[in-house]
Amino acid sequence: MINILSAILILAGVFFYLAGSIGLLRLPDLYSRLHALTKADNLGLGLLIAGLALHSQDLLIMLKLLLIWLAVLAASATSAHLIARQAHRQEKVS
Amino acid sequence: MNPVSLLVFDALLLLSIVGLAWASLATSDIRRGVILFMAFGLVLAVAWGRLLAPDVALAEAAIGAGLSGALLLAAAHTQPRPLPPESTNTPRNHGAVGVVLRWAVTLLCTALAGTLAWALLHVFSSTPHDMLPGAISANLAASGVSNPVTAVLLNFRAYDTLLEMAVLLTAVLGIFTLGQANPGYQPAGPVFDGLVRWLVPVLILTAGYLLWVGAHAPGGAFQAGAMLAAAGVVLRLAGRTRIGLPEGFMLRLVMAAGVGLFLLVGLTLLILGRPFLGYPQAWAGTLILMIETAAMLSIAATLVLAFLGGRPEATGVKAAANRQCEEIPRC
Amino acid sequence: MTELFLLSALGLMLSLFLGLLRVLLGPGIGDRMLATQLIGTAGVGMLLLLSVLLKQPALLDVALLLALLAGVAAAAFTGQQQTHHD
Amino acid sequence: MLTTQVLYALAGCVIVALGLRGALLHASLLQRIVAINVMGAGVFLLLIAVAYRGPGLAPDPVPHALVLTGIVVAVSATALALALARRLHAEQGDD
Repeated sequence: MINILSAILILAGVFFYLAGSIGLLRLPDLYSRLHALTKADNLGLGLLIAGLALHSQDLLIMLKLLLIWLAVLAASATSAHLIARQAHRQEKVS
Repeated sequence: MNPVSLLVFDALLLLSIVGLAWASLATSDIRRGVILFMAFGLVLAVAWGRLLAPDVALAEAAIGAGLSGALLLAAAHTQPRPLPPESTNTPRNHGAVGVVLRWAVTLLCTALAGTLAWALLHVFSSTPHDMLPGAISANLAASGVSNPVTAVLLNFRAYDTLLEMAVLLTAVLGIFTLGQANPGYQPAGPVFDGLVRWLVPVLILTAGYLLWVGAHAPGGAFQAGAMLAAAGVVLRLAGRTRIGLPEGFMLRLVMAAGVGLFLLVGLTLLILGRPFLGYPQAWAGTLILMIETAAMLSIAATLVLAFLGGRPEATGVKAAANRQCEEIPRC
Repeated sequence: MTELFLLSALGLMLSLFLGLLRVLLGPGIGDRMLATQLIGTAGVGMLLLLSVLLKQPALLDVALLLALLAGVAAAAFTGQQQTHHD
Repeated sequence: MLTTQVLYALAGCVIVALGLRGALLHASLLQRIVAINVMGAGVFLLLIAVAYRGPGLAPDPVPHALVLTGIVVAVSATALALALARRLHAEQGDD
């Protein structure tokens, strides 16, 4: 039962990864790509981590996985902001 | 485990690695090249994990994908805009001679790759001898640590690591002689400041964790030092004037701590009638931890100074330059 | 379960390749940096899957470092050096 | 012979050659520094591939230690090279 749930979570995670990267490739400009990437990417990794945590059934590993997810969430939100601001600034210059 | 699909994974991973290596060198825009090089480091970290080399993967994740990238990006920023390829002032890019040279170099490099590959295949097809790994696992219990890579680095081949610390010290002294540090960065905006506020403590904690865990699992002084350095680099990028580096005599002490303690331990053991760096078994674990702590601090200081790119200015001058800064708390 | 992990790792590899295309195509430097972030996150996911597949718990630490250093790289990318240095 | 080992080692050879070619042919100093780093990564890949001894077997720790040392030395050498390049640029800019 737990295995099935964890499998579903992992597959859903991979799906969001793929959706995010297709968005990154297909969307027309930086800002919409940013949107596609940050949303789908974090959700993808989040679901993957949830599935792996369920699979591991080890509290220490779960905590580490949670820490990794939080780190990626915070870092990617900040870097998305920084990259967008940089692009905006450069547009104003040129 | 299904070996076929793992092989597909390997093939795709290597395709992306070779593709990124090629792409990072094929462009004439240096910033693009550096970003591709950073992506190359990221994928390489996965490859080290795949080849069961987690110690190397940790170092690559911290240095190859992080610090080297930051170092090169900072250098690329200060670089003037790239000149179009035809206007570069090296004559060998021009004319028939240039084309011939280009092809000759390409041919020679291909020949080198072929020779290397031939030699490797020769090695692989001969029966592997397990003498060295066998000797290591037989003596691991006596080394004072249970992570074989740490045992090699700090016990069995401690000479190498001692000399490496000397190389790092030499490199940083070389950087010092070349002039003053790069100009500092503009103070961070509120979002980046938020990142700094949690990232720096987490990086320092991770450094402590890696140093401690290195005795019995992947990790150790190098990775820990790189994490500490990353904390310093983040503070520098956020425009802080105090980035955790000590000043004056203390800075020199920290820079030399790795080599110094290593030599001190080695010479003390010599005086006590043991071989140079031949730790007594009962003390090995403690001595290794002490040396690793000193090495971590030296490595961190070296890497932060490497990012500064020169002698750090004295804070007296700095304080005058940043007078207006003092009115803002936590600036 | 092993098959599933392998399949997922291959899925992430596909995602990495799509990111790679964006890194190569650009056009802006920001687009490339963004795609590098995606490659990093895909790398984190692959390391997590590999840690289970190859029974290497230490790869979780590698994934953590990769995640933490992603922030440093983005900061280095956007950091503005002070110009008045004379 | 392990297919995995051979694959990774061959990729290492290709990367060494690519890096060397870049280091010899690029006009910009900064790009030569990147090229030398790429070449170094190729050597690391070779060494780690040699150390690999199959799934489930512990790899040889000596090349791992060598590569670990190599990564740290490479970054400090890169920093020194960048400082040299910056100084060179400053001196030439004065003309």
